[in-house]
Amino acid sequence: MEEVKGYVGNFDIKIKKKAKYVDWDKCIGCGVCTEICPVKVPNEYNYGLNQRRAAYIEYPQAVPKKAVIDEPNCLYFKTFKKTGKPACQICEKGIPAKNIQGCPADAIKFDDRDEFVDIKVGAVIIATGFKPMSKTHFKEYSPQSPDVITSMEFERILSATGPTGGELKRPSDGTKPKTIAMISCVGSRDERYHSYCSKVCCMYMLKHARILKEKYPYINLYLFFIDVRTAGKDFEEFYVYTKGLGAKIIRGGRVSSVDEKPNGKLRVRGFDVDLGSPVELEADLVVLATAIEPPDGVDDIGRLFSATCGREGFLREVHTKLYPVETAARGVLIAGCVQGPKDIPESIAQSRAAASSAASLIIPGKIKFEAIVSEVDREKCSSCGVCVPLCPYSAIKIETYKDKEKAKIEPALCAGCGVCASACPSRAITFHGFTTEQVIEQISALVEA
Amino acid sequence: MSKPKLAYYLAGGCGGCDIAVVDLSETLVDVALAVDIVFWAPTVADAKYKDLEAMPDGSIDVGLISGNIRNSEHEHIAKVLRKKCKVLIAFGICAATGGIKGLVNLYTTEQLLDKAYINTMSTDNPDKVIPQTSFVLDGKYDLTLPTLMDARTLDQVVPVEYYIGGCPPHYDHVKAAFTALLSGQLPPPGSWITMGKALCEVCGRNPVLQGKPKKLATTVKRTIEGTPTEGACLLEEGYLCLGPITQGDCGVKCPNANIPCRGCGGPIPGVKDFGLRAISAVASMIEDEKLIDQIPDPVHNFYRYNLPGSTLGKKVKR
Amino acid sequence: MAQWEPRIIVIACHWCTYQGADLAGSLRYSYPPTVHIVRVPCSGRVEPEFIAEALKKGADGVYVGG
Amino acid sequence: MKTIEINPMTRLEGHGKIKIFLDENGNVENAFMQVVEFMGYEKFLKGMPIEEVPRTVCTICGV
Repeated sequence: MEEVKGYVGNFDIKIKKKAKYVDWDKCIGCGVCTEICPVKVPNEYNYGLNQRRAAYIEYPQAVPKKAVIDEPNCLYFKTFKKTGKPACQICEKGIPAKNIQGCPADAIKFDDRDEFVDIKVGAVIIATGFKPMSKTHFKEYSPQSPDVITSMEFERILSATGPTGGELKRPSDGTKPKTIAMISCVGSRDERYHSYCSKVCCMYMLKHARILKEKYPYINLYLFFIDVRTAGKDFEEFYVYTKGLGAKIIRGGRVSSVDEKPNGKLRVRGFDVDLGSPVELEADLVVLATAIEPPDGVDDIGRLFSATCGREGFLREVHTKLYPVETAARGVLIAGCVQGPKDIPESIAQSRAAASSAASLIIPGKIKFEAIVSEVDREKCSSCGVCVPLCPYSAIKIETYKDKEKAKIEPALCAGCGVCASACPSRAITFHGFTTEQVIEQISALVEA
Repeated sequence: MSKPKLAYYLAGGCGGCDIAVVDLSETLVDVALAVDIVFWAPTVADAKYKDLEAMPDGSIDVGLISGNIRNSEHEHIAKVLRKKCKVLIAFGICAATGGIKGLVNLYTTEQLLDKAYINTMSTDNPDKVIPQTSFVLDGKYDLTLPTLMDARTLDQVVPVEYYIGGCPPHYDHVKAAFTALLSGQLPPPGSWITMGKALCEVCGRNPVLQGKPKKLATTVKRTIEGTPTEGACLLEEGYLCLGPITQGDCGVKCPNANIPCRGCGGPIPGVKDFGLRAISAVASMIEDEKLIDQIPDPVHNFYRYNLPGSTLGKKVKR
Repeated sequence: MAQWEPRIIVIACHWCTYQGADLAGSLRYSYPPTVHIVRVPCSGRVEPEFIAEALKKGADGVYVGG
Repeated sequence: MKTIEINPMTRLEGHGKIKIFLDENGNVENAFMQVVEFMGYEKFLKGMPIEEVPRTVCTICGV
């Protein structure tokens, strides 16, 4: 998203489509380039647990299933930048000497450029998701150990299309772990990082436990919780069932430490309130349920659309109960974890709510506004420009009126806060419904009463 | 038809407004021919108060009063002029909103007299003599002085038809006002005889007039700090120019000389309290609220010309 | 003689302080009858004039909530 | 005692009056020039940044 202009019903949005260096009209998604490319870099999709090539398809289920070339890592571009000469080009031409063929569809396009697409829309739904918190913050849990991983990494390890092809292996030595400890609330409900509850960790830890116990019943599983939060339909049943499978639930506050031992195992120390005593165990693998964080750049997106972020950095809804998917900017809606931590059913419910709110906003073709908006009397306006940077909704523009530049308030953008009317040195801005005279009369009447 | 009669009185002012009229130069000759100046005291004509008191009520067409109302004599003459004049004009910022001399309202009369007559290093006044309203010397010489009061604007003492701002009003502005007066093309009573717009609208430094938005100030500077960028808005640069709040009949003299406006032109019509509007506008133009603590001497900055005419009017003195 | 109670003018933001006052009402909390609330759409709507006017007219205090 | 009061003194900036006391013969017995104006700049300028003072104190007398 490069630029956003306009307002509800009339957004003009400029979108940058990054150069892909593969002609997607020709690419057939065969994956040849992703196999013959000589450059290997950590695979972001698997959180660096394995490697991908510089020519790659982001993930196996990607739609459309098309390859891209990663410019900063591609040998062709690296060499070209240094020497001005093209090099490598294996993805395009193959290695004829070894009888390896290049792209069979002739789709490689090194001269691809960034494209800019302008679209006109009536409403916008922001659903940029979340970011799992990095384990590096938690020195007490030995983040340097490859066998201390986050739940998202573990999820990839369990996945059939993941770095291990679905086989349960320790990242360090590829052996099958016999004892796994999972730790909840890593970064959530923690005043040092995030005071909020990430909401989904308890349940996905139980999900992981269930998958493991059903597949590998002999594995020792220890789940450390502050407390187990299973609010939601059928969630408690899931918990009881998983416990029945033999997953050991340890409640009692935060795990105090995870230490690497010389034998390659990890010592986990915590407290069990049911036993009323400290507990200590040796695990082969430790899984940290790190907090759900707002996605990177959410404040920039919010600023582009004049939507505001809350204290924790998630985009803020206008009202928790009455306007749960609306932002302060009209026509800009939010769904999913960009609004706050939530699980899949909730995200889907919210995204459908956002979609129908957007539809009901634009389908009538007309939009009703609150009458409580500010208006500039341009005869009185002195062109001082004090109001323009002040407007939190960017609703005030400078416009030529009778050969002079004057302020103009776009009523569709005005959210009715009245800041401009309070600041206008010329008293040229009237805030309908709460004029200065009206408020002063109210105050006078109340003081004198 | 006889010539319109004009009276001019300097109350608690400095005479600068009188000079602004005199600055009309050749135009003043035309004005003097067109009107009959019946009273101009104490500066220009030899009229005495008792002459004025003797004139019939309503016999003067236009009365101009410059300076604020600071003592019982000013108040008395203002009331007399109100009776004698059909139209009364608060001429200059002192009469209109209180002026620099209105800053006396920050202190009590006792505090002011104490500083002026007793408590300075250079004063030699062992008996602590200060001016008295009445005094009998040697048992027979009966002397009186007017009573000092808090400064007031003219309209706090008598009803006023029109206001003219400026400290002093620029002679072009005075000319325009006199032309309007003599031709009878006057706005409705209670108005300012001014352009009615802020200094910004005529200021060459205003980026808005070039279609650019005004940026928020990221620093607060005193006038002596640095040199403003040529042609750049002083407020953007942190010089706390009051141009957005002040009427621009002055010809943008100060900002053109790299000096931020302090508001002598008076408030824009519709603004009751210049100081509060100035605080509001300046606060709106500052990027970080922590900068507010750096504003040097806010009371002299925002209320320099308008303390008596402001909502609060004076400091509460206990 | 009844104890003197300061006359306070509260200028309350519609979205937070006023909601808070409303909530206080529904929870049946009480506050002195000398506290008077003026609702504004946002604390950004508060002009210095409002505060000065309230004080000049005789309010003992002004509380701006937003 | 007969007195003559010249109020105001004119053709100058600043307010003053002259009070003359005459004796029985109509001769001047005593005369007083009184300054009726008081400003107070000494006090109210206190706190003002020094660079602002020159353009403030020029209103002591504008003539």
